[in-house]
Amino acid sequence: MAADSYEDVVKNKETIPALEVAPQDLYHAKSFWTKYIFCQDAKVIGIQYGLTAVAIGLVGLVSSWLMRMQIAFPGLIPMDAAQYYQLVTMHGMIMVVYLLTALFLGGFGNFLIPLMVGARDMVFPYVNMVSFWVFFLAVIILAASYFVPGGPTGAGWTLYPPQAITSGTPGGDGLGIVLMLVSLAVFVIGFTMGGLNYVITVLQARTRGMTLMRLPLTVWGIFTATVLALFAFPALFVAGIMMTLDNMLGTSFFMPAIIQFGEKLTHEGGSPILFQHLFWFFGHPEVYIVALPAFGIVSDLISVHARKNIFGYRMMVWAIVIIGGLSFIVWAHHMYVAGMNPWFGFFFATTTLIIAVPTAIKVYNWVLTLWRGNIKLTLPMLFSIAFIITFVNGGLTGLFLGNVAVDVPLSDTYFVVAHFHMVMGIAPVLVILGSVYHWFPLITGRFLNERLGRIHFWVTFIGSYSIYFPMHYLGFMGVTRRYFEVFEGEAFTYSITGINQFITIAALITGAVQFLFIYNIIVSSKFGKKAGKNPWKACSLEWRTKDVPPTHGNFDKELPVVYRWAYDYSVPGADEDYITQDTPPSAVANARAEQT
Amino acid sequence: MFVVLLVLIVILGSVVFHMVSPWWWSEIASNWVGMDDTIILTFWITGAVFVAIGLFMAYCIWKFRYQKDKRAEYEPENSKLEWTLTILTTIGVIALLAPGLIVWNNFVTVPKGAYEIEVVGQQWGWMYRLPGKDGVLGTTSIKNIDDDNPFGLNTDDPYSLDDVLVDADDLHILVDRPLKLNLRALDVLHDFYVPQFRAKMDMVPGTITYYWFTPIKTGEYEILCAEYCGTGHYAMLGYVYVDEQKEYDEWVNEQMTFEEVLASNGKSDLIKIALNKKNDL
Amino acid sequence: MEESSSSVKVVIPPKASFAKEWSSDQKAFKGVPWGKAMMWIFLVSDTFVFSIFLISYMTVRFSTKADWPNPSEVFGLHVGQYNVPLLLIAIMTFILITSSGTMALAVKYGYEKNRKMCGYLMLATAVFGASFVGMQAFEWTKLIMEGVRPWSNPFGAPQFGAIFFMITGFHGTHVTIGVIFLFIMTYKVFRGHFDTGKRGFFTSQKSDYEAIEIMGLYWHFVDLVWVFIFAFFYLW
Amino acid sequence: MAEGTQQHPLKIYFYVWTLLFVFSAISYWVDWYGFQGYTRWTLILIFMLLKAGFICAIFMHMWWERMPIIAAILFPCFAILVFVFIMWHESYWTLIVRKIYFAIAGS
Ligand code: HEA
Ligand code: HEA
Ligand code: CUA
Ligand SMILES: [Cu+2]
Repeated sequence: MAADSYEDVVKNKETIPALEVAPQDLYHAKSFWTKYIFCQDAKVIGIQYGLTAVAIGLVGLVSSWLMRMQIAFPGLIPMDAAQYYQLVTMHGMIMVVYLLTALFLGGFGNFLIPLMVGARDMVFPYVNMVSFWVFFLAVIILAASYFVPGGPTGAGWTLYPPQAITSGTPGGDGLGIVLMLVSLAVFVIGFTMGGLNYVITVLQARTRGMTLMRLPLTVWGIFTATVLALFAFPALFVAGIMMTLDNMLGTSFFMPAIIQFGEKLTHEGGSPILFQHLFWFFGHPEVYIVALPAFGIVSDLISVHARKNIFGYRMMVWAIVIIGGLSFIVWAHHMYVAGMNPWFGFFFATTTLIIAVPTAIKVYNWVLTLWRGNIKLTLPMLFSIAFIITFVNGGLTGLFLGNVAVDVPLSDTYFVVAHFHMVMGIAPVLVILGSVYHWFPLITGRFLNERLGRIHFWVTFIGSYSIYFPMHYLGFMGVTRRYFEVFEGEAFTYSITGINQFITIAALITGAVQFLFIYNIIVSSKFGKKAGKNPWKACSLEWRTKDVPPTHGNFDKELPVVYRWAYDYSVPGADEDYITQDTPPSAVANARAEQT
Repeated sequence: MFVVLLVLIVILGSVVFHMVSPWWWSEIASNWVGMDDTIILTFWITGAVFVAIGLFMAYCIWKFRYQKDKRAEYEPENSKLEWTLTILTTIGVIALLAPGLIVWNNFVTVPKGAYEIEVVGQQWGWMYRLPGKDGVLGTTSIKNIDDDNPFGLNTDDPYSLDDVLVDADDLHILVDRPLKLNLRALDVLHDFYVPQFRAKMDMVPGTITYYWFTPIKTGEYEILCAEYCGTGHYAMLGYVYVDEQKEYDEWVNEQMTFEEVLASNGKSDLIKIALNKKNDL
Repeated sequence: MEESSSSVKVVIPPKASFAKEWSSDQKAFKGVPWGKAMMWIFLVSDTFVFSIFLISYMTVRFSTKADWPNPSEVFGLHVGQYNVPLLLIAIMTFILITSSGTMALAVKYGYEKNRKMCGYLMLATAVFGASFVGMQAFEWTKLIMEGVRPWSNPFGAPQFGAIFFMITGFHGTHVTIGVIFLFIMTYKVFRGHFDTGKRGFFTSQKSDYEAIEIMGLYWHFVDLVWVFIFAFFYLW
Repeated sequence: MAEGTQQHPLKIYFYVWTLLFVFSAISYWVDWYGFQGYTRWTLILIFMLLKAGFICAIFMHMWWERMPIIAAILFPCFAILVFVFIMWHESYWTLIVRKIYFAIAGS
């Protein structure tokens, strides 16, 4: 057919490319139920995901308070070892899977992808809606495990067998572990439905002129993370099934013959290390699943608020893709001291450190975007700066752990805890917070309160940095993680009580200020300052909708046509310091043409 | 320009904290100085990168702060700069990795002269087994474990009879002799970890893992279980005593061999079977 | 909400431009409808599920010291006085391949909007599929009667039973789901939904023969998985 | 009608169909005949891959798809191959250790 019109797309001529994607026939809500509850609008689904994730996330947050209280002031809050381990486990699992994964992919993914690629909705809104409700069910199952006899599982979020399904572990011989596994399986099913939608929407439903290399990095981050998730979650799913069978039917996939408390169990010949491989084949991509969206979003925040194009866009895209690809062949760096075939250490240490190179490129490009920018220190910008610092810090400690010989003394100590909180517990969380400030005007049409926001930022950043930076040094001393109580015996050179108390107090304050943030969200959504259209003067399409906040169907009668990348800030010759993606070249005739 | 100050404080504060922190590793008591050295090297390289990035960022935030009538520079990419940085980073990575891999190679290859001890972990305590006079540990099986045979030794294994069984949380080892630890678990994962020795390895039920080291200082060291193993994980402690030969021998002599254990339980028939096997050899 | 002016065109770039297609706008997979692309990606994800099942099977089988039963004996049948190894499995294999063939033809006639042929072939596929499930049920019953359990079996390594029930069970579930949808699709074909573009009950999307092709992808995938299970579990 | 539909002659389907039957028959015969060792495994693998290849290429029409989608489908499978390779070594390692240290079957 019209082969020349294809050339037009490539050459960025002003002619409007032919429409390849059939107009989407959206389902129109007819009642309260289909409008707000079983809604098929990706934006509403995104908000539903977000609220559910934050709600269960608060359980994780409160768990961390209780844990910290026990570590620093044992006995102040009555708790026994079993309860402590239940808190640790639920804290870890909730934070990683049910909060961050669901918030980034389900929440931000649903809200932003269709808007940013210029689509009316996800490609299969119905499936998308089901996806949320399945996720919701997973959360309910997870929450139910608090109420069964024996309580939730206390197996550690890594759920290593045999310990996870034996009676020496809280919840191990009751329903706790079963509900956890079922909940995860349900989560995977629900996520797959949503994830397929995000992937196909990005690949097959972009608006005219929107090539992959014109996508905002936010979309690239979420998209790649989703692809990772689609290929990594199967490992968790299968491992979960097999562990459930080991537990319920007495099969021996992961269970060798063991004798526990003098009683011989009937299992025979299974391999506990197999589970660890499966778990980390999922687990390592998983940590990038929560990191890549943060990478993408923060790139956009920095670019918008520094009024400068993101530096090295193409490198950024390739870095995301390469990190995603490599993340499937580094998993066993979590198992250096797990008793696997020792020769794997060489292979996995090498791949692990290789992955630092594309990550480094991303860091360089963020700071180089600041270079010669015109930096507005708005709240999203502040959070982005904080992100860079914490991420670099955490990433660099990752290099300690990735280097196999160095991991030997540090593994299973608080150094690891500090590493992953720095790089996962605060860096992406800071991005989430920043992006809420950034996109709140789009979601509600109002700004969040600036004063409260500043307080929130300062306390969160300084607080969380002072929680985790000192924690590394506990790790150097050899303080082991997952200890209900550390007896200060011969092992340590110096008392750790003081530092632990300091950390706990910092954690309490940092956690508490999040409630200020939530208060801010609630109040500002009603009484905040009106924002108007495109208050940050951003280029990307989500700000170019007919109404703000965008309504069902997102755009006006015609979908926008895209003529440039999403980073045309401060283009020489242009009147304004930004040119939106849908501005045709003729409208900004004097401006230098787009480069990429 | 509060933010610039903040960034500076965070960066420099981290460095200062690092220098004055009293929380630091205990003095090393094994041959794994290479691990410490690699950590120090990593500290230098990553520390330099951390400070450099932090300072650069602080400078940018200060220098390029928002001015109404100014425009940012328009520079989509600069491949020369990007490639230079990439190559520098790669060099940095190689500098970290190479020594690390060498140390790891030492760690997984046990030297010829090493003697062996088996460490057994179970919820929530330790047991040890020495190979006895023949220098070989007998084979085991979970199925053999009962009150008379807590280690699950195979009675039809001729090497098992002289194995020395230590059913206690404390272990004595020899100073300056390379030692290979065979690690075995009876129920769930554990991890035999002494901070001063630096080395650690999980013990996995259903298989045997190992590591080796040479203790270089006599003394008393605390054992921590480093792999989560259930409710009692935090209390799974013990002591290692690094001894000179004399004290070590005294300790060994106090312990019972498998043969003695069997005899004291009146299982002389089993001893007979084992001895016959031995004679067959 | 209709796009006002422009009608849908398929912009197909010159064939040899792999990079260009990736870097083009609107669609990375030119000419591939949404549903089909989605099914493909789902199948890749599902490939991971089955691969990991098989990898786990490999790992437990190779690392156990117990003897692995010889599948061609375990799954053998007595026919008269002869012991025929793997007889039922062989029949199941042939049936599944046959159903794959009918499915492929159904897709072909679907393309051609040949309602009758498409419908009959779909029906045949569904019936073959159902008979496969039936034989699997027979097979399970037989093994259970012989004392094979997920936790133990009389022939050797206890994982044999566990792996068998788990993998064939998971595959069987896929087949069963496939059969159900095949019947639904058959009904829709015969009722002419795909010709009139009637809206689906759940999805409220217009029905289209595209659905037959998507169904086909799924069904062939189920057959594909069986090829691997046949080789690795029954023959190895 | 849907975009990107394809028309193929009936012949090719019957041709592949027959081939699949033949390959299955041969794999079955490998077992029947009682080949052992490497011959057996090579034969099984070859016929498995042939069958899988034909199903994918012809029945699932991958042969006629455009390169981007083929790449997107096949590329992730490399991760699986790495995983298989690693677990293969891992399981032999476990087996060797078990054989050395645990004399009685099981564990
Ligand atoms: C968002 C999550 C996230 C991210 C992004 C990372 C990133 C990295 N992680 Fe981390 N990690 C976790 C989450 C994450 N991790 C979690 C949750 C755990 C523990 C799970 C558990 O056990 O419970 C863990 C544990 C963990 C371990 C196992 C420790 C153990 O249990 O013994 C290891 C070991 O290799 C590791 C390594 C790395 C490396 C090398 C990176 C790299 O990707 C980092 C790359 C970044 C940089 C390197 C910084 C930027 C680069 C520069 C500024 C350039 C300068 C660089 C050079 C000179 C080379 N991590
Ligand atoms: C994203 C993941 C994440 C996050 C945010 C956190 C947050 C915190 N974690 Fe968490 N932690 C884990 C993931 C996370 N953790 C994991 C995976 C483990 C391992 C579990 C295991 O061993 O099995 C672990 C274990 C762990 C331990 C080790 C326990 C042990 O080994 O014995 C400790 C101890 O201090 C700890 C403390 C804290 C504290 C004080 C906080 C916080 O309270 C810090 C202060 C708060 C913030 C920085 C802000 C939080 C913001 C939100 C929650 C989002 C709100 C969003 C909106 C309102 C939009 N955590
Ligand atoms: Cu034993 Cu932890
Ligand atoms: Cu990792």
